[in-house]
Amino acid sequence: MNILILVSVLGVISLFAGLSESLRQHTRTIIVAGLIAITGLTMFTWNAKQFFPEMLNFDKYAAVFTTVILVISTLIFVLSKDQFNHDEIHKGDYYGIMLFTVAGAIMMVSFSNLTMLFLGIETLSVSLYTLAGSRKDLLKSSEAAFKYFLLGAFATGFLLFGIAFIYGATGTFSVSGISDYVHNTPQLPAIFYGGVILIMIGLLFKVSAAPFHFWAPDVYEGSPNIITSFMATAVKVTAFAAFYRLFSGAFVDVNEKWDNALIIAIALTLLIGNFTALAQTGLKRLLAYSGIANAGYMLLAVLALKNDASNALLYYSISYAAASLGAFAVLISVSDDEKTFEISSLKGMSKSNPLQAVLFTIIMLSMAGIPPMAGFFGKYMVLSAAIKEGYLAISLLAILTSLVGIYYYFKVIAAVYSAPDTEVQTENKANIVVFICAGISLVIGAYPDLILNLF
Amino acid sequence: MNVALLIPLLPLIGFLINGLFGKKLSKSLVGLIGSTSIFAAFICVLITFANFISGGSEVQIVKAFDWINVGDTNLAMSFQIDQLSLIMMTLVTGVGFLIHLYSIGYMHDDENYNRFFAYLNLFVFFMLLLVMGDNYVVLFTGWEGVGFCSYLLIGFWYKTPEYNNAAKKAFVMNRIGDLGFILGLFLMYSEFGSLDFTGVLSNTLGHDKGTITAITALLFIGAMGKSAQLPLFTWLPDAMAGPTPVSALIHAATMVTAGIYLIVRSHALFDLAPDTMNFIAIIGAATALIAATIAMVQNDIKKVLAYSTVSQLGLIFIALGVGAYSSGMFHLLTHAFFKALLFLGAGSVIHAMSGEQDIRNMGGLKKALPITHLTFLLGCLAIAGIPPFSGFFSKDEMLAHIFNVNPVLWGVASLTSALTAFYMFRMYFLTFSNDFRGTHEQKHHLHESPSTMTIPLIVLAILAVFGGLLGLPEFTGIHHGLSYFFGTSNDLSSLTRSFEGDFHTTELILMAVATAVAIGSSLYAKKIYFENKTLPDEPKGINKLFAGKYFLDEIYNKIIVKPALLKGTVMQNFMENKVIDPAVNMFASLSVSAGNNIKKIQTGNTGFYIFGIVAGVLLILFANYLIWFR
Amino acid sequence: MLLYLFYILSAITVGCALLTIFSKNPVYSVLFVIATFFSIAGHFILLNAQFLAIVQVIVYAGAIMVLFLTVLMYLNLNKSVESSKPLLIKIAAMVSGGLLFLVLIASFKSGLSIAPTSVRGDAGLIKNLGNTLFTEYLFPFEATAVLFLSTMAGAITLTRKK
Amino acid sequence: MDITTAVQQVPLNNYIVLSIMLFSIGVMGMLLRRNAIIAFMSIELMLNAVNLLMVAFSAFKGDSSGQVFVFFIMVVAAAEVAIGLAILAMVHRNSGSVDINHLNKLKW
Repeated sequence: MNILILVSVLGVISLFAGLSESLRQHTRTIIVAGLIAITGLTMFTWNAKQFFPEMLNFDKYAAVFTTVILVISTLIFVLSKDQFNHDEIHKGDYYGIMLFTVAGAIMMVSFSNLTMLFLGIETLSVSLYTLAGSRKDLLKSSEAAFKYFLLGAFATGFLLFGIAFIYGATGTFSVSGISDYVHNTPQLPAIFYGGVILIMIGLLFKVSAAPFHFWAPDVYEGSPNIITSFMATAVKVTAFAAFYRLFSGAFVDVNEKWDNALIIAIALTLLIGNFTALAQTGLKRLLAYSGIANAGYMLLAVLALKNDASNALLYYSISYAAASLGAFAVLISVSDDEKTFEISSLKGMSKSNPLQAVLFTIIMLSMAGIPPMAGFFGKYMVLSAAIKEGYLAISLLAILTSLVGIYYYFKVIAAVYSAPDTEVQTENKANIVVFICAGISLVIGAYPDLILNLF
Repeated sequence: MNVALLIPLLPLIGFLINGLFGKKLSKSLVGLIGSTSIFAAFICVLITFANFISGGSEVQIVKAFDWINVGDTNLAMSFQIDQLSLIMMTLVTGVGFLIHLYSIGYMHDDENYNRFFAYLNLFVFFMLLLVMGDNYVVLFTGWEGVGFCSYLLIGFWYKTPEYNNAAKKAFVMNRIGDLGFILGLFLMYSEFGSLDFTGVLSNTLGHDKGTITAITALLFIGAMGKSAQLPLFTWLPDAMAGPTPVSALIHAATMVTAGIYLIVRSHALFDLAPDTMNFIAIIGAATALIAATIAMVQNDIKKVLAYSTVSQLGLIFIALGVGAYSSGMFHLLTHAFFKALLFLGAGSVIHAMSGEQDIRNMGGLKKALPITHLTFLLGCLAIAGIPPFSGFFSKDEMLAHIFNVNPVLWGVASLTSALTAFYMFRMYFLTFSNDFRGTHEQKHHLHESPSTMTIPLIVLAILAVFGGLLGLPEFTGIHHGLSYFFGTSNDLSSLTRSFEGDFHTTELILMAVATAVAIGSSLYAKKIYFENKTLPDEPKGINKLFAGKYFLDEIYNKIIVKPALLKGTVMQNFMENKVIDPAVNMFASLSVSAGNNIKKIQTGNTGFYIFGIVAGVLLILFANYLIWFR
Repeated sequence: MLLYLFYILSAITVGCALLTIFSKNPVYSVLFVIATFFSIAGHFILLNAQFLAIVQVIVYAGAIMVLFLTVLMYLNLNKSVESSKPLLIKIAAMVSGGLLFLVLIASFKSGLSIAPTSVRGDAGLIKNLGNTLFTEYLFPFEATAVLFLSTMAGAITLTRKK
Repeated sequence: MDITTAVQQVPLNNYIVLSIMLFSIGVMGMLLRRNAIIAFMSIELMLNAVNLLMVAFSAFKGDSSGQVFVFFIMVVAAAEVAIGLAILAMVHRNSGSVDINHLNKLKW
């Protein structure tokens, strides 16, 4: 709760700092420093006094995911140097809106009432609609914002319709109230189940699971690189944390009523995400589809939530976010927002920038799930959680499609190590973010307990 | 700190130094760091070995750190030091060091010298993880790691697209194998609740037989991919696109034996699954024979050796299939010696010939490359199974065991041995004897390789000659070194199968037959390629083989050589080019075309997306409606 | 008597909603949607939710739809320039909408027969509503500030020309 | 006639059916029309269906939190429309059209 206020205040500060030209240059530094301080505060004060526990319950789960989101956001702010130079006057506004997105994300991971879930989702989404369109001079950015908005608002309708039915059945919006109702009612009415399914549809849209994934590739590709990296990492992790929190908090006891629907979605997500990624030539779009595919694996953790798969979800989220953010950091370092960056343009990176090539390889290996990188254990844990719960067929499909996944990640690695078309100058530099992300992928792969013992 | 922990650490350090700072270091320093790290690891292995023996040969588990420790999932990064892993560690570091040493000379002119050594060190690190791990996850980590390094090293000279295709093929085929392996592991986990060697292999009682068969079959599919067995073998010959030391280290001596190691390590499971064992023996026999026939019609010096490797691995798999694990391990060792020797010798030849690999353009290299020639000859004698060289002992031990179980398989294996002797000497004579057939410049350029390259050849030659002493046959009265060594362990003593009753006479007869066949084949090869100077590129080459005047030649020709040559051509054309490669390519292209089709639903048209979402909602609601209100 | 009122209002609601989506001219659509919102406000009064009925008129019919109209005029979209979709797609759209209706009704069919447990008609009175909003729901009420701030900044940045 | 009986005169089922109908009309509008403004209005129809359902449940449960939620939905709808129309204006400036099918540069 304090964290939420601090992040929002930081956003307001950023809005005002953007007004003055001299302060504008330092806004980013102020924000990074502020976010680091807030992250530290999160870690030390997570069990402080709660003010509205029936609205926001800042428990351990919330604290851990808030920390993850704050760390990712900090890294993205580090990365965002020179990213809003096209619209100098509104720099402060964009930073501020990004911070409001983070505030929405914090609401989503710590809610204990559907009202806060809804407001969190909307704060996050409405801010993202703006950010997706922040390259006003580029048609593709406008197109991305437009598609995101139209489809996002449409999906919100389904989410709300579901919430209305849940309310009609239970008479409450509180997660624990719904849980109590489920416990105490022998014969749940059909409107309850229908409500669960509709809520699930709304959330599946937010996590970009098929068949509600259509917005993701287009929005990811059209948005400015820095915003895409934000959507692919922090926002995706948030959406999953919220999904898991709601379903494990309220609907865990009726999971046999909704797991079939989820299995359909996971199967479609895995197939569409992985196979379409195979056919991509643009790096950003490949990462978008890989994000969809990864959503499929993360949904396995939601599927297995009966046996507390929050560990697996957290681990997967961190490993995926690190790898994805690292990949986007590399993308940002080699391309701008205007042109589509082809995978073949990576050729010769091992010559022109060997250091970055190596780090990028580590990141891609982690994405592909090659041990001992973090990605392998992420997949291992969600799969073993799902298998333990008896979801064998879908786990088998996940293993099969992950092999397809390895193919396209290796395509990227192969491009990195191919001979350049022209002679290039060698330089050894990599963004600090690439370093950190590759480091995380390696370290938590070699020592997963760092993450796993958090809960 | 336990010395054993240093063993994988040292190559890793070498990799880090060469990988991070290699650009700034001089070439000699890079080579020195790369080789020294492996040599130091080798010394550590020897120390561990000595400690192990003096410590009463007790299995040690050396834990580096806890990997995952959550709830009931416990995984440690820990190493198992026992007879089996020690042998593999000695092999990996010992042969690995020699090949590193060799690479200093061989790769000297390459601009990516440091990258090469970094990859090679990384490979050794992962290979050590593979053989040292005390659970299947560490093993799998090494397994994937060596695969990745192999992929990098095959495509090392990445400028030619063909090389990248080879790397891609190796990649796809290994994925198919890995799929089997992963599925096997998950099945194992759900059956045993553990992936530790002790947790799985000591609790084999009371499990469903079908499940065990399924697990072992899946593990064997993994082994098929890594150890290049039918039908997943075609990547190995293509992998010869990489530098020769890589072929020697990865594709002959160490990585391709990982599948064998996996099966020997899991023998407690495989013993319970006779169906899988039969399957392994049959696949091994088919691979051995087919690869040997294909090797007979190859003209690329490295391709001959590659198919020979596939064929020898097939022989080992037959032995594993009949339960003769320790004989398989014995042959794995001797094979590593002489095949590494042959590859390095071939590398020396290629080096001298300025990159030429076609044996039809060689000949008469005896004088120009005396050391290479001599060591290569010893290698040929060893692989052909001519006494008293190492290959003779290991191969005959396997053959005896195979005969004891199934004479038909023995027939196949013996035929393979005969063919082996033939094609090896064909290659030998075409390369080293008669007159030089290359261009004038090549002739002018011929030279013996530098000492960093010849010393490893000599050391390996010594090993190839005397390696057989590790396992002299039973009737000599001398303890079989390897069996005795395995016998000192409770878990591994069952690796050794002893013969029932009095088998010595049979064994002697078999030995005599095998020796006669090997010598006969070698002499026949000599006759054709040395005395008659037949060249394989002549269009009617096969017909010219009939020039032999003697009756025995005629029979030999009609029964063995001609059908084998024909079969080799047919096999290569049919199996490789028409069946296996297209099938593998089909997997890849089918997936890509599936992707190309699926991506069309992403039309870019928002109206269509809304339709898609509504269809999804209808699908999910409808599915649920059917489920609830049935 | 109230039941008849409900049916009349429902007919207006559904009719105006249909006219909204079928009108060729966007301006007519806006007018019909305003009529729909008014009829929904009528439903609210039937349910004794006077406060929401007022807010519905003020926010939806007053603010939101005026915004729509402004943008329509500003972008000069008041003519029916929209090229119509192919007939097949139109049919598909109708069928999908109809199917959705049927599937939703079918899904909630058994829920429809459940009688309400405790009816207390005064839930919508301003007194009760205010009590809930400013005690239990105070925090979300404050949290909407973040949403609005973000929206305001976003709308200004997006529409402002360089 | 007190308020409670007055509210009860219309069965809850009627509201549920009406609400589903309105929601489906909103979805149908999204599917039918290519004009983005009308698509936005369809979304508003869907949200109003939710509002109606929520208020009906709230009245029949005698619980005012449902109506507070409707209040939040209205707040959010206003915010969404503001952003949506801003995006629409931007798209119109960049492409000169508000036809949702004209924007298909990003695909595959």
